[in-house]
Amino acid sequence: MATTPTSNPPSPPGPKTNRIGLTVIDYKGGKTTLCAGCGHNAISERIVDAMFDMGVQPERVMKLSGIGCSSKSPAYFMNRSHSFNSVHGRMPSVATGAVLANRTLTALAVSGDGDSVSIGIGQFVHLMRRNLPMIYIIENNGVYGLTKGQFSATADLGSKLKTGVINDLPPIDICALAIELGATFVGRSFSGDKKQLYNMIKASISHKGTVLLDVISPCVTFNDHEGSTKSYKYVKEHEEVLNEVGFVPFFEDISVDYDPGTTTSVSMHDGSQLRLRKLEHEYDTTDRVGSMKLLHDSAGRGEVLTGVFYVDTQKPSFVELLNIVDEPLGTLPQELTRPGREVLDKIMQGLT
Amino acid sequence: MATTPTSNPPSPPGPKTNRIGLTVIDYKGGKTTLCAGCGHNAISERIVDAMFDMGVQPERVMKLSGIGCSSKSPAYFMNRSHSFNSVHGRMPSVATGAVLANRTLTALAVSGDGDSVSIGIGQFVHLMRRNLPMIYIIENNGVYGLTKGQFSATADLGSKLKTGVINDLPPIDICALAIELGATFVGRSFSGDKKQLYNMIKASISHKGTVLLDVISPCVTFNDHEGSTKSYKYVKEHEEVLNEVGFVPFFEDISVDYDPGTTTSVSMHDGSQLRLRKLEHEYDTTDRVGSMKLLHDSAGRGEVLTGVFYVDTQKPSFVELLNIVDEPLGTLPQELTRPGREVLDKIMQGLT
Amino acid sequence: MATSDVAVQNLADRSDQKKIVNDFSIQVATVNGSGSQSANNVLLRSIFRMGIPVSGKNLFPSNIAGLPTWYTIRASKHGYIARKKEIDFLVAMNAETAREDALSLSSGAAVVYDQPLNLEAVRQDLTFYPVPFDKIVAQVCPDAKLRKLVKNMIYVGVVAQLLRMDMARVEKEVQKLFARKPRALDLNMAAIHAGWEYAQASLTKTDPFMVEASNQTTGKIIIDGNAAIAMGAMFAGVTVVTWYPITPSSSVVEQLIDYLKRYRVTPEGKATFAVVQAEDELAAIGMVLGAGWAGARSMTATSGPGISLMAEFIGLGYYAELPGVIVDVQRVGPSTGLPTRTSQGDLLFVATLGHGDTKHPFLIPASVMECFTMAMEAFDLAERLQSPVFLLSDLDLGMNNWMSEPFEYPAEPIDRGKVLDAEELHKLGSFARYKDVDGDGVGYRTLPGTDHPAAAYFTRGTGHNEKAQYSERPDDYQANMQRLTRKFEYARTLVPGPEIVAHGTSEIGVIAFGTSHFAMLESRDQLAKEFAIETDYLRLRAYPFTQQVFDFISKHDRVYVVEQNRDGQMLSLLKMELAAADIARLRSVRHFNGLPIDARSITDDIISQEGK
Amino acid sequence: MATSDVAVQNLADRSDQKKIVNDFSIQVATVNGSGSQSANNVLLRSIFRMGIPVSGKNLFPSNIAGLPTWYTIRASKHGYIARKKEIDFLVAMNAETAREDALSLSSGAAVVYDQPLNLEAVRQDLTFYPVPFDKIVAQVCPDAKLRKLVKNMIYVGVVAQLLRMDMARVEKEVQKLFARKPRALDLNMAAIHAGWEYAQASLTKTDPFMVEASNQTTGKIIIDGNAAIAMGAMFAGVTVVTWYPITPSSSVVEQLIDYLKRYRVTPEGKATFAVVQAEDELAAIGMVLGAGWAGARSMTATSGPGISLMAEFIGLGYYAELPGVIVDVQRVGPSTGLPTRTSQGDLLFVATLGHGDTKHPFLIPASVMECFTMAMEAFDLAERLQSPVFLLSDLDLGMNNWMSEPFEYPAEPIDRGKVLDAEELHKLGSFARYKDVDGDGVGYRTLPGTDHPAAAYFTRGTGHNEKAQYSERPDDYQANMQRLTRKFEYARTLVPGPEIVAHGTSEIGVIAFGTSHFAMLESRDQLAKEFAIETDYLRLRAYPFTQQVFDFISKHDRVYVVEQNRDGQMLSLLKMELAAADIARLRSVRHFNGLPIDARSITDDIISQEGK
Ligand SMILES: Cc1ncc(C[n+]2csc(CCOP(=O)(O)OP(=O)(O)O)c2C)c(N)n1
Ligand SMILES: Cc1ncc(C[n+]2csc(CCOP(=O)(O)OP(=O)(O)O)c2C)c(N)n1
Ligand code: SF4
Ligand code: SF4
Ligand SMILES: [Mg+2]
Ligand SMILES: [Mg+2]
Repeated sequence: MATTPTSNPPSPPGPKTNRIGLTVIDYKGGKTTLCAGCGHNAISERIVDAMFDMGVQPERVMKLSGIGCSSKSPAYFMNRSHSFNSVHGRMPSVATGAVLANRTLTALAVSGDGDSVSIGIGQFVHLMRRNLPMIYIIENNGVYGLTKGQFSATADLGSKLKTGVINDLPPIDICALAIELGATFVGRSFSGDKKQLYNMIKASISHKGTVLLDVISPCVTFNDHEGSTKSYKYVKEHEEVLNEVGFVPFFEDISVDYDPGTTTSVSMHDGSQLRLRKLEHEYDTTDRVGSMKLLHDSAGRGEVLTGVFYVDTQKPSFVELLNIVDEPLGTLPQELTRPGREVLDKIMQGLT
Repeated sequence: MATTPTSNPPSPPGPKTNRIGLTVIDYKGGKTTLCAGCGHNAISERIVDAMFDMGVQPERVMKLSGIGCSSKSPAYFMNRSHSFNSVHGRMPSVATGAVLANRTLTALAVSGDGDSVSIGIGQFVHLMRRNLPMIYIIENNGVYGLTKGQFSATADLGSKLKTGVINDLPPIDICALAIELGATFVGRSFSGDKKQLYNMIKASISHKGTVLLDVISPCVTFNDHEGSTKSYKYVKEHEEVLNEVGFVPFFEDISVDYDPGTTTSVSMHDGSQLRLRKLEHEYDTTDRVGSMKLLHDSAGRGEVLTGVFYVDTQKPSFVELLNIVDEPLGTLPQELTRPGREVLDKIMQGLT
Repeated sequence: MATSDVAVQNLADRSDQKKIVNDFSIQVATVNGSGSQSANNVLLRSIFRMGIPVSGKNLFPSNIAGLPTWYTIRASKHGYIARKKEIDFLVAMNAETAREDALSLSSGAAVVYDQPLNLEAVRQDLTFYPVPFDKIVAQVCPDAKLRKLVKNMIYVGVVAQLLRMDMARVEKEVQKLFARKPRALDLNMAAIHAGWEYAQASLTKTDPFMVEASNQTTGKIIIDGNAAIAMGAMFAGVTVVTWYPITPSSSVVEQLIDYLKRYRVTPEGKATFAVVQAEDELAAIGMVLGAGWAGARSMTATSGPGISLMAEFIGLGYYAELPGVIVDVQRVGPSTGLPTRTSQGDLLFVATLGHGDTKHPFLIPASVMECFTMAMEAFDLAERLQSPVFLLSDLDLGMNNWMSEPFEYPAEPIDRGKVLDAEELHKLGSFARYKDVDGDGVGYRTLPGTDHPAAAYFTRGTGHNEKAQYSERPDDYQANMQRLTRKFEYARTLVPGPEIVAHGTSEIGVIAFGTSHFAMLESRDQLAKEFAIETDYLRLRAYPFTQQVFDFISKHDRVYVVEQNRDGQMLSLLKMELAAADIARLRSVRHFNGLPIDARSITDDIISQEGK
Repeated sequence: MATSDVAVQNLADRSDQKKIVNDFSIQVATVNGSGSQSANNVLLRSIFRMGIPVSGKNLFPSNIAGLPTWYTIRASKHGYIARKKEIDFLVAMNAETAREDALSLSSGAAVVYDQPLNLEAVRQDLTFYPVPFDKIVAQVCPDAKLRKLVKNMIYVGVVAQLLRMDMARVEKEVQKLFARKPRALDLNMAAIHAGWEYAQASLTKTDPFMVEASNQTTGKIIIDGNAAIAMGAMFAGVTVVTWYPITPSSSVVEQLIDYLKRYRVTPEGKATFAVVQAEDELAAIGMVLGAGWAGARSMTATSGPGISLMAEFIGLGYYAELPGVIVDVQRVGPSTGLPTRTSQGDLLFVATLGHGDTKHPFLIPASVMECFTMAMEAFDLAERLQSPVFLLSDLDLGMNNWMSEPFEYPAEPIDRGKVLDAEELHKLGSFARYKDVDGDGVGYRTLPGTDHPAAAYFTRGTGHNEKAQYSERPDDYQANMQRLTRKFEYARTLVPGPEIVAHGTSEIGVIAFGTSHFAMLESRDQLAKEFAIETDYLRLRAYPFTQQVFDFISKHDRVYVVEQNRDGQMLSLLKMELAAADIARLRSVRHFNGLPIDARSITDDIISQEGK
């Protein structure tokens, strides 16, 4: 074997690696089966970016989801992380068990508004109360995408379905609810706001309690909710041709970029306007009651407020409350999980 | 037969009757099987008083409940009303069906904090959103009485069970939640505050949407939560004798009477203090965001605010939204529910 | 992915062709979300209107757009409308699956395909018709965005021409479809014509498959099972409908909403119904039972996962004796399974749904006609029995189009069971809710709001005596449970009996139900023709089983129970009830790969069990 | 309310008395919440410590305070510890039920009662012992508030004296009970003495029942089944426990928390476990499966209603192949039913829980010893099978005190099944989660966090291939389902086999399981002694059935399947699997009134079916 000493050769211009030496490919998932232009795909991309840039080892992440288009998306990012696509509306409990079994991993949950807010609101509420350490992303499109567009409990009052059905029930404000219930990192973003969403996910990774991110994520196929002003332009112009729901036009991703403290309007694929207001940099994220009031007020004005609304780094997480050992419970050795013979003897003594 | 004409004889001093000629006996239920001194019994009595005094015909009321000591209580008032004691945590859905089947009746639901806020929070949330016309009383004792005293999701942070277990999760504020979600008549009272509770129920009867009453109702058997200052006096003095949970001491009902705008402390059976603050008469019950802030602020101060917090008489109820006929759907005649032969013919035509 | 469960075929010499008329299957392979449904419908309906019995089956993926989908149309002059294993005529529009689609065809099949796919290289024993779809569509559709959609109509034209279909008929169907959308009509019509013309000009027909006008479908309708159930529910007088969306049941309620809005609104514009999209299936069934208790004819529609979630409430319904109709459009489980594939896999679970000793009746429609009639029967049954009653359809029946005789207006008035009103109470003085007055196990009930001081009773899932009073007495509990058993025996006399075709001479019986029916019919013909095996046939229509079922079984040496699940669930239900001597006669035929069962699978299985 | 299921007795002449030693049952009739439990425990333990086999059964209402409760102690020198139908010695403390309690006694029974009740007027054929409890208690307990409670200890003294028990023994038990509460000890001791002295001074024993010291319980322990399961779970190394309170299972977890806190905390004070009180049973089982997936030994405990709510998740567990242990302490259903009464009514439902084709193994402990051992076995099984495994106990076993040999420390190490770690993966290079490498239907799994790039796989309830990739292919689906069937067959070889007592000569076999066991043993003796019918006995311990079960059945002409439910659920499960010839041998004995089954009921039923 040649042992010629060499100076460090200039590394060949390979793909960019992160601090743990992985390339972005190592964070990719399978090919998406969601509709082209679906907001969920953009969110998957931001997750990949944030995880890659933060140098999180994919094997140290577990992905959790319920059922829905959104809940499928863990199949489309980070193939090197274990993933559990569970049942509809009950992912929070699965996540709770998984985190308790291995508190050393980063739990990343992806769910939909139907999955978490309609059928799943019960488990959602109790998860928030517990402050389980995990990142919980709700890909919020106001409809059940996977079952072809019925309203979810986050649909705006007055939204209209293709079938003409109008939503006459008030939407649930996930963020206000999460803060009310005790979540310790609560924010809202938009699938098209690459920078904000990316930064929010990055910030989430190091938080020690429940991170709840409500990400507005348009369903390009079924979202013809009449928003503030306009109707679904594309459909309007071609409505006669769109003879069946089975046709899914191909959409480009929507994206926005705007400054904190300002409001911007985004044209959705349906031609409606989404009014986003980004919080000021100097907003006080530790004022629980204040943040809720802000959310209520802005909802009253018809604005979708984005940003991180509330952060509490002091409140103990659920695993801290349970005072469990630092190692994963799931792989503790028998020496630690089966008490010795003397313990059984002692108990038996007490029973005679 | 003697036919001697007589002037109207002075009616014999019979029991008092209400405007529809019934006596209070007509509003009674079966003998309670709850513990003596249980707050739930006092609430049953207030329901009887209010229904009697308002002259509601008992046959025009339907009682609904889930499972728990509280949920049993419909058996102990108004025997002349139909009643449905359903399954644990899912009464709201049963009530929804029943109200839709017969919108002309007064639906009176009684549930517990475990039934509605632990297992039942999912259905609770969606019921509030719908503004279904019904009176929904939560007999709130912070524990599961019927299964012997485990914490519910309304247990106060730091409460302690007889077994020594301490509650380390934050309580859910039912009233704040109900207002957040869209309930249109939200109040809190205390089982021992006869006057306030009686008046609140009376007011509820004529409301056209969801009335949510969170009634603090001490569980005398399992409520040894250490409140603000003192511990369970009686137990303290005799603790050595109380050798088993199976013993249920007989308690007197607790009652209070205090003025609007003031705060009062009530000694609970466990010796702890419950600080109640009654809203001023002139409080604005139509300010949604304000009422939530008030609740959050007072909870922050460790006070239990009582009174009616929020009333909205404008919001359409669920039956109004559904635009159903005025008569009970359940008993519509076949002429109205089975379309004629010509309709079938027409549909068949369209399918050939 | 395989388009069918036929293994990829080896090459074989093309056999000499003769004309095969009105007896073949067409498969269109495409991706979902591409808008091919209208095109396939036009094809299906055109053949149907030409008088040939047809069936259409959509094999679609569990997502919204971009994944492989297959639509199969079977034309059969014999009237066979079950799935046929072999595809005779393929329209290969999906690049991703085209190769495998072509490879799994039988020798001699025809393939229309998108020219760039170069499919003809794959095999030599097929007839290939390359079509430059993109070129043709560009000519008829100037708007590039719409081309993907319009492309589909081009293959309609090509296929119509190749099969020698009646173009006027095709045009009529297109006109019907786009009656209210003139621009779409023009565009689609142009596309069909372009396809037709291309085929006429550039393709030489060498395959044997042809459509010739007939008169076998005169007066018939086409409808899917879910719509038929919806119609039945409306004519049953349903008043409270609750649901939570789930494939393949969603369209039951979506279609029902349509019907109700159209035909169940009073002149004053008020609805004589309430439909609630519930927050989940627990809530949906809770509402159904609450409504049933308070007097409504109430129903929900769901599929497997929803049934699982309803278990606790259904147990309450059984024990507290509450009417309600649950439509279960079965899909492949366990768990989420294959949500867009068909199955008869919930039978056993539904029959005993809920902890403790429970038993529930269910009806099993085999046709869209029965979807209609049994939906009505289910409501009567639920109220007569004061108990939840299930209607077990499946994805194949529910979401596919089936031809049928037109439905008939119900001959009998609605039967609301034993309900006492104030007047009757006045005569009786009092009543005991759970007293078995008539010996059939069914007590009399009153509805909330009944204006009589003795009307009220307390409904509960806990132990109770005849007077509906709380009771933990062993004798009360036992007597009540025994009465419920009596009631189930009574149900046996009320549910629809089986349909029996028996020559009385055969020693072999076959039992099938639901959508296995049509494959069973065809298989019986195969058995008779190909193997000279005559069979008697009993089609189950309900659980509990009626006496005829027991009689049929005991009259045959061997009885094959054919079903679409892995564990032989109907067989299990039969074994639970039958005497051992009769159990000895039972054999099992099971099909459980998510595709609708086909005659050949049954025939092969029976033949192998018969040792032939 | 009836204290037992014996009909109210007609008067009969008191038969001549002789001494009846160590063979009778005592019943204490009181109201719940009155604190009689300690008193009854002292009685039970004193007799037990005197060396006589005992069993105690608490028949309590579903509320917290004020309703009738009966506690029955059976002393049996024959070792019979099942419920006995007849009560020999009644302590009537409850005014509300006293009359009926006395009326349902057999002639010759003894009754201690609260003097003001004037019970002696009711019948002439009983021995009555009036006791002025209020007067006596006033003397020993100055604090009026405590008298209701202390009163109970007075009857302990009275009964102990009348039965001629060893007072020193009684005193020792009281001392044990109140070891850390000196004031309570003094008070209770005084009460017992007062009772004893009153009896000695004022009552003349005329009944035949007596306790005499023996040596039949040496070395034995007393414990309830729920605590035994808790102990088994702890020694099984459980790490994640979730629950939602429900009678009669709550104490499984409450006791487990106690044990874990005591014996499963590291020297640093950290817990090697997590216990979560979930928001309901859906969440509880979701947590169990999530934890099992991520590597924990996880469990939950519930009863019927909880099982119903878990249906969807259990189906996921079956299909996505997730380990988890579910303890079902069965109570009377359907629905809420009789929540404080016992039943074996969830068998069939559990066996096929979840929509679609599902099958779940369950273990059935018959004793507290098996509660301990089977809890451990359940965890090994769940991980070896990668599937939910049920432990089916019941209220009778779980909440009552049973004597037992002391439990033995597990001989085998924990078996965590097929899990690949990073090192093994490194050797293998890759793995396919659902590949049947070993032919037993069980694939290899990896845990999240395994430090290898090929470790991850995607867990889902939807169709998948061997590599855990999403698949809707008919062949993938079918192959996977067939593998799951193979796995269930493999389970058959792993579950505990039956316990068989066979002389090999009898033509009659009996099959029982769980808490029916002790009544069955006693009934076999009755059959043998009273009717000269010898029986062979097979005690089922698990589902799926092992080969021994089939063999046993085919070796007997008639096999009685004894169970505590209405519908013969175990019979149904057997029928599903047995050949017809063997099914013909089966007979059914069912007991379902909420009381624990007793020997006499079985014997009578068998005798009548035997036509004797
Ligand atoms: C118990 C159950 N009920 C219903 C369904 C059908 N289902 C699948 S996804 C879905 C809704 C998904 O909506 P959402 O969570 O908003 O996801 P999206 O598709 O909009 O991203 C429903 C109702 C199911 N899978 N399970
Ligand atoms: C599905 C189900 N799980 C558990 C139970 C057991 N259970 C009965 S009542 C109850 C809690 C009741 O608490 P709450 O509603 O607060 O009523 P309270 O008794 O305190 O008035 C529980 C857990 C049940 N009946 N059903
Ligand atoms: S249907 Fe809507 S939510 Fe689902 S993938 Fe398509 S765009 Fe996304
Ligand atoms: S246990 Fe508590 S809640 Fe239940 S009846 Fe007794 S005091 Fe009331
Ligand atoms: Mg959505
Ligand atoms: Mg409570």
